[in-house]
Amino acid sequence: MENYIWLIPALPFLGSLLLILFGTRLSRALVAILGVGSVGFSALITILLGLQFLSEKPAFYQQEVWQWFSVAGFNPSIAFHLDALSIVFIFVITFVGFLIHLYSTAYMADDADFSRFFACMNLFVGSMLMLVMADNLLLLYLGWEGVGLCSYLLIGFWYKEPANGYAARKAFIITRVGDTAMAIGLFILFQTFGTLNIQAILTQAPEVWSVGAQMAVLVGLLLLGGAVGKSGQLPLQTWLPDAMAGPTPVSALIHAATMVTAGVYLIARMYVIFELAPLAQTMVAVIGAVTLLLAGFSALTQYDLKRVLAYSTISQIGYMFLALGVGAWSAGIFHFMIHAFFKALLFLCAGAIILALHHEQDMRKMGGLRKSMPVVFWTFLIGAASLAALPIITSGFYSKDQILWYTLAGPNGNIWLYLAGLFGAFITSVYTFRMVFMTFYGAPKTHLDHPPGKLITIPLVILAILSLVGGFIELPHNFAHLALFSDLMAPVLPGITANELLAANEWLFQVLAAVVSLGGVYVAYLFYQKSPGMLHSLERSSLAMKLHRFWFSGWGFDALYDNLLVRPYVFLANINKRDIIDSFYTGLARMAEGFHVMFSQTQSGVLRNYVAGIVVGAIMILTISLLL
Amino acid sequence: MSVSTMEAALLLAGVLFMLGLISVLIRRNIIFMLISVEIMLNAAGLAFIVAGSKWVQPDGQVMFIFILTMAAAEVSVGLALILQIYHQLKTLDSDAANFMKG
Amino acid sequence: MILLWMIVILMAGGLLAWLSKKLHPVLPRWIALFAVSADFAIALYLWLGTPAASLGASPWLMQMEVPWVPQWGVNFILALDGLSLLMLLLTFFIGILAVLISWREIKVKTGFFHFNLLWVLAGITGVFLTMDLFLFYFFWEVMLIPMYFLIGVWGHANRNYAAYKFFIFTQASGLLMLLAILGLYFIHGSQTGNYTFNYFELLGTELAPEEARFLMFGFLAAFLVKLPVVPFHSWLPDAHSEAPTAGSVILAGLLLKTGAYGLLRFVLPLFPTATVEFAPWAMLLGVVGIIYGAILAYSQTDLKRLVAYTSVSHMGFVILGVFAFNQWALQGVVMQMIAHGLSTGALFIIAGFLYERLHTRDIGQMGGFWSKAPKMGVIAMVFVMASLGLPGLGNFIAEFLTLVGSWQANNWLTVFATIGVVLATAYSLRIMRKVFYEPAPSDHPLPDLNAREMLIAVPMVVVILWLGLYPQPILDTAQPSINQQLQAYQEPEVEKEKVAVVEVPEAKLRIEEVKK
Amino acid sequence: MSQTDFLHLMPLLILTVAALVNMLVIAAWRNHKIIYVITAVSFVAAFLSLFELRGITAYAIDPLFVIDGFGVFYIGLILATALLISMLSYAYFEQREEQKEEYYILLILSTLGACTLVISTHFASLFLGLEVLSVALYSLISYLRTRERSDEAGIKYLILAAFSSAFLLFGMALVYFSVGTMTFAGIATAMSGLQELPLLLLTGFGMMIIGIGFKLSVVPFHMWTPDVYEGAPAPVTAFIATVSKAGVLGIMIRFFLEVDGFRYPTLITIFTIVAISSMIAGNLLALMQKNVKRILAYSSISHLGYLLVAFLAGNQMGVEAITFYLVAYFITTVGAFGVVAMLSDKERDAELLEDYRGLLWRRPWTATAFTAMLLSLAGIPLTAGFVGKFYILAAGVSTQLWLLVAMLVLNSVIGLYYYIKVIAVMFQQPETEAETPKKRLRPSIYLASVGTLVVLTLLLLIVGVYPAALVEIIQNVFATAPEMVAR
Repeated sequence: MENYIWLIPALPFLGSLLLILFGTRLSRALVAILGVGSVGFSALITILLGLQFLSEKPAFYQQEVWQWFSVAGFNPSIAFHLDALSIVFIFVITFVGFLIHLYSTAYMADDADFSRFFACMNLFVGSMLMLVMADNLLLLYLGWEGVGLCSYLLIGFWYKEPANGYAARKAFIITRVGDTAMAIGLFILFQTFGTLNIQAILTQAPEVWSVGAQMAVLVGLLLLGGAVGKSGQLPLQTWLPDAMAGPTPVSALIHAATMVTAGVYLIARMYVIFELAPLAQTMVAVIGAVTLLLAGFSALTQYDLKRVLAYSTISQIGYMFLALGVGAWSAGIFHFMIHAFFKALLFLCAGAIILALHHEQDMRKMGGLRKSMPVVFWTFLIGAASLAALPIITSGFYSKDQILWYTLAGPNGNIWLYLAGLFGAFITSVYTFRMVFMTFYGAPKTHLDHPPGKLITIPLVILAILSLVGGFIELPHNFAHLALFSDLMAPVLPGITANELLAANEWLFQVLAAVVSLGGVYVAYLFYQKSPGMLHSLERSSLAMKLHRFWFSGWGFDALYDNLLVRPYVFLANINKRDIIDSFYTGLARMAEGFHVMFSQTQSGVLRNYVAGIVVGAIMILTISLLL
Repeated sequence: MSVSTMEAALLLAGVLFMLGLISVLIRRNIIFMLISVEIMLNAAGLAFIVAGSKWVQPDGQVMFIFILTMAAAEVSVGLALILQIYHQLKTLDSDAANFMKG
Repeated sequence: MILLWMIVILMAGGLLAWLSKKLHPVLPRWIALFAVSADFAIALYLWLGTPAASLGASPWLMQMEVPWVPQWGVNFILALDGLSLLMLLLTFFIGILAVLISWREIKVKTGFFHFNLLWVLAGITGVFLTMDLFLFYFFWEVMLIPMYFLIGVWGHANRNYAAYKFFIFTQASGLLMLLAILGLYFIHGSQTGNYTFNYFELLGTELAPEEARFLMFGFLAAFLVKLPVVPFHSWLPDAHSEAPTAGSVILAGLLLKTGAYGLLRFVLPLFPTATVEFAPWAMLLGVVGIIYGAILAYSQTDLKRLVAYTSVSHMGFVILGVFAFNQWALQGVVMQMIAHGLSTGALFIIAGFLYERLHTRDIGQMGGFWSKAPKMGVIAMVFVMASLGLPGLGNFIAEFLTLVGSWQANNWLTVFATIGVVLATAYSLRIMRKVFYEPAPSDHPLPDLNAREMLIAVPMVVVILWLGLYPQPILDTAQPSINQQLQAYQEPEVEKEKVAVVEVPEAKLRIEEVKK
Repeated sequence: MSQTDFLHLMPLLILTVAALVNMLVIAAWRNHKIIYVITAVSFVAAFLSLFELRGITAYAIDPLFVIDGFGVFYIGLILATALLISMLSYAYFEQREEQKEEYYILLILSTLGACTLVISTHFASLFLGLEVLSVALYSLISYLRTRERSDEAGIKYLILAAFSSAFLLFGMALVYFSVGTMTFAGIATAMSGLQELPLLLLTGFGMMIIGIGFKLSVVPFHMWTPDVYEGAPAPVTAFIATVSKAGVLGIMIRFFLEVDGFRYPTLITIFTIVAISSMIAGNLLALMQKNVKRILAYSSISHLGYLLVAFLAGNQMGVEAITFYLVAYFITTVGAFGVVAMLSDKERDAELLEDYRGLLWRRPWTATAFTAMLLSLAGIPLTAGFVGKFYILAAGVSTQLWLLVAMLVLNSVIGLYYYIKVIAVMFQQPETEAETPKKRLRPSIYLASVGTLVVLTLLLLIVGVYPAALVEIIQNVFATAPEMVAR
């Protein structure tokens, strides 16, 4: 089986290649088959491989396809390294990806650029797989940039609309900023270890660097820079909300389930570096915490369904960062998986709604959809519950609870981080159910046509089930102790032990978390369902308005960057359009012409002046010959 | 003759030369310019004679003869040209002949 | 001998093309195409015929030497090593494309056009092959005049100005190089009593630091202007934007490379000490170029001008890498030369296609072409991505290697260079947006690429992908010559003996073969 | 004079005879063609007679002449040039109504003057040669009497030339006065004695330089050049630009090397200043010039500046460089003016840039030839001009004349501009489809001119691509001129 590893990324690539070459000439059905099939097959292979992995329990599978290049000891190859971590990612990518592709066949059914869409989607899946399967950082970087490109292509999919193009460019450029940091990190790594092979680095790093070594910290921070860029964390998060300009399946796949978690993967992958660089790791945690709060607040204020989800994505990834930051590695990955399920679910539901309301995304214009589209309602509700981490029944609870728990009780746990996480959880459930109530309850505001078909609902159901039960593979030990996932991760990522005296009364904190999330739901119910009047009275207060505007604009980061970087750059570029340096040379030319005019005055054509000229020359020469 | 008189004679030639030179500079009438150039040439001739007599050689006078002949030839061509110029410009003012400049 | 043939074929082809115009209007095109293809075949044969392994200690594949002006010690020396071979492959590949592009674009004086085209190529071939400094300068100039005509006769509206500028800049710098060459010649002559322009012998010259510095600047002048490096770049945008497509392609794809080649071949090995002390400044220039070019590119509205400035930016990497003095950087530089040649060339070709259809180069007039010309869109996308250094395409390998190398030499400058990549993203995406995405102010009919144009574009895409995914053959070919250039920086003494003593007898030996 | 003397002076004698014969024939019966043929034949004969003197070591005809390799080479150069010019003249004068025949007599005479110059070793012969050359030139310049520009040029040249030769003569007189001999060798010996030059002698040299400088049209004695070039008939212009300068330059080199002028910083300084200012002034004056003949005039000024660089190098390489450069420059200049002459019509010479607009489209081959000439003037490879410039640069670098060399480079860059400007004009596509060329004489007339142009272009390329042969010849020449190899 492990000889077919290369097929996993190869199939989507092949699919997209075929679609690029012949897409325009193929029938939609064929395009759909190619697009969905390629991903489907790699999902299949992944599952088989995963089963084999579970049964054999090897440390990892390794396959080199070919040597990429080799210069003076720098020889990265196109090679894949599969261990538990990457398998989880591959599974999520291919499987969720497959579902989303399936969904898209219906969602994009009447789009002119059907084939282009699937070409890009496949390309994306392929690059994402490259990213998580790469055995060296350069190949990882290839996937890393590849997904960047695809998100650019897909966000700007409806390119006729300038706003979309803007969002697309924004996404690409901002992530590129992060990538630059990462690239520099790679340079340092290469300089230090003479290779970019991940395993080699992980093994050598502890020997070369002591804990807290300056270089290690530097590298850690640089890698973090890359991660932050891709995962839409502070301070490079601004692109993600705009990224919703793309078709909804794209948002689901790229900006919820997979790509944005690349940062999480990178950090988890290079965990050794971060353990050697406590400062960097703390930074991860802090960034996570701060981001999840900021994003949460922004989510509270949004009206665009997808933007709410986008901000919630940011904040959920914040949780993952938090987990990684406090060293709860497997918890972070676990949350990634669960989040992938329910966030994809939520987006797809949103997509269904938007489609039904012919591309209406404003929640204020929605409402009362509970009756009209029950499937979507229930699935969405499940997703929401999981996102809000409603206790016991949802897997979101287990994953998030784990994070919160280790944030407090982990070796480098910290009360403030914990409180941030807790408060974040509260906000999360508030905005989640705000969303639910605004969309599905109350009076219908927009007439909907063509309710979702099978191709749409099936993925929803599957994802709904996953986001309910997916969490049951990892249950707190004081509660039907079950640790399949962390056991799976154990060989790859270091485990974590809770501080004893807290561990005694862990249940207390679980209850607390449960209460908080339920409380959030209640608040949402209060404001958006029971007595909206309170909300309005609140909104009228000037402070609230200001805050609202501030949060609505995502804490004004966009404006900040615009005025700080973009505008000055464009201004600089435009004033120098004619290239100042050129004028220097033209100046020289003018000077020469000036001299010409001057000299040609002497050629007056008058004989006596010529004679005079000679006389002057004579005097000159004679004086020289007499004086010298 | 003593050297000092040689110097004096040479000085005379020099003065003559300068006179010619200046009058070429200030005269506008082409004929006069031609004449002044001749003066300069004769000054040079005189200088040759002086030099020749200084070294008691005939060469100086030989050169003078050369100069005279050459001057004659030059003047003849020159006058011919001046005629042409006069035909065309109806004047002998050398400053008028400045079609070509720049 | 086969080396000589490569040049002769081009020159003869050129003359033939010129005269054949009388017989039949299309004949010149075919003759030109045939001549270049023939050379390409030869180069390819040489490449495939010599597995990289076979280039062992001595990088020289073959050499020929015949006296030319014995009185001055000028010999007609042609020598081929991996580096030159790669450059030749690039030259002829792009040459073929250039002929194909002009098929419809050039309508007047086709005979004379192809004459110039082929002679430019001949000059470039000579530059890449010759190992005699006089001859080098000779070819260096020979490639300029036809280029001047290409710009000045078949160029766009403002062609005269551009042509002057190009010619005067390159000439001025070239003359400085000539002075340096002469200086080297006399210094070496007075040392050894053997007055010669032979590269291999001049390599051995000991120079006082002062002399070395001045001579190096002489050479640098020519190469930096040609590259171009920022304060001396201002000829390039005009020349590129006013030249006919074929001209721009050759300018961007080949002429700039001669500068880089010169740096590698002459400046590095001839003046080891001087270059080392100059290196930081050179790298600084490179970084300035990268960023300055990117900024200018961002603000341009003339498509070809925009692309021109992008090559200013990309050439910054070349000088950055050259003066890092290590394998990674130099390999990166070689890759950059090739990859940039292709990607920028391709962008110019696309600009040409658009110009043929719309008769404007102003991107303000364009837009929304994705829907009208998807093929063109895809191809443009590939090369735009290449120019912003997307992994998987040739330029990425080039830039990454260069940066890895330059990082070893100088951290901060490398950081700034890397930032330049972000700016590259900005201007590259601007191309896509203006030309293919945002709707156009006015609606033009825009036929998609036809068969001939696909025939031009597709190979380039294939090659750039190949370079990105499996560049090893290139790297292997370049390796020995790069070691050669670098020896001065590892153990100077050995290098001198090696080149001056070992290489030359071998050269003689080769000639014996040639004679037989 | 012994018979061997006659043998050695054969070329000059042939010319003299030719001039007389022409006169008689004209007296008998005017016919352009016959005169033309006689002239051509006599030039060829004179040239061939030089082969008798090949590889000769200095043969002195005391005190006036010495016939050595150097002299022979220069005479050869002059004769060849004169021949080519006469070739070009035929068509040019054929279409004009003036009496054409005397032109050839004058041509021969001034050539004779130039030849006399380069072999003379005595002030007398120097003066004689110079004046024979000039007096003939006066009338050549103003040969087309009906054009007032021609007369204006003539009178200007006459006055100024006479003026400058007065300086020359006075200078000679002073030198003679202070050293007591007029033979170069004598002067040399006299001077080698004294370390510091006496004032009179220096003044004398200074004035001689003025006289020579005028003929060479170097700054500040250059002002006549553009006007005379413009006014004179194109072939005559070619003659002034080449033959007369070759003669003067030849005698200058001879004299200077003989007396070893390079020992005296004063003279070096003067020449350096003159060289630099000629280069700069010449190029800047030509920069925006609209009249091709004037452009060529100014460019000739700067080219003389280049030559002086090599001259100042003062070693054998320098002299070789000068000689080589002269050959290249003559080929080029004659070619250029040949083209001008070809394109000229009855009324006026084709001298305005406008006359050349779109030439490539009207007369591709002429345009190509002219382009080649201009490129050679600009010193671009594949042409003789490049090798010449290279040679001069080499000479300059070999003696570390960095200032001069730098100036040379700078100026050849400036120079590029106006040469290219002419080319650019020729290559401009005419907006209106090429108007029908003006009525011309029957093609057979142009046979000579076309042939000459072809020959010149080929020469240009051959010398440019394979200079070895010419270099060899020149080096041999100086091998047989002992006193030159002194340094």
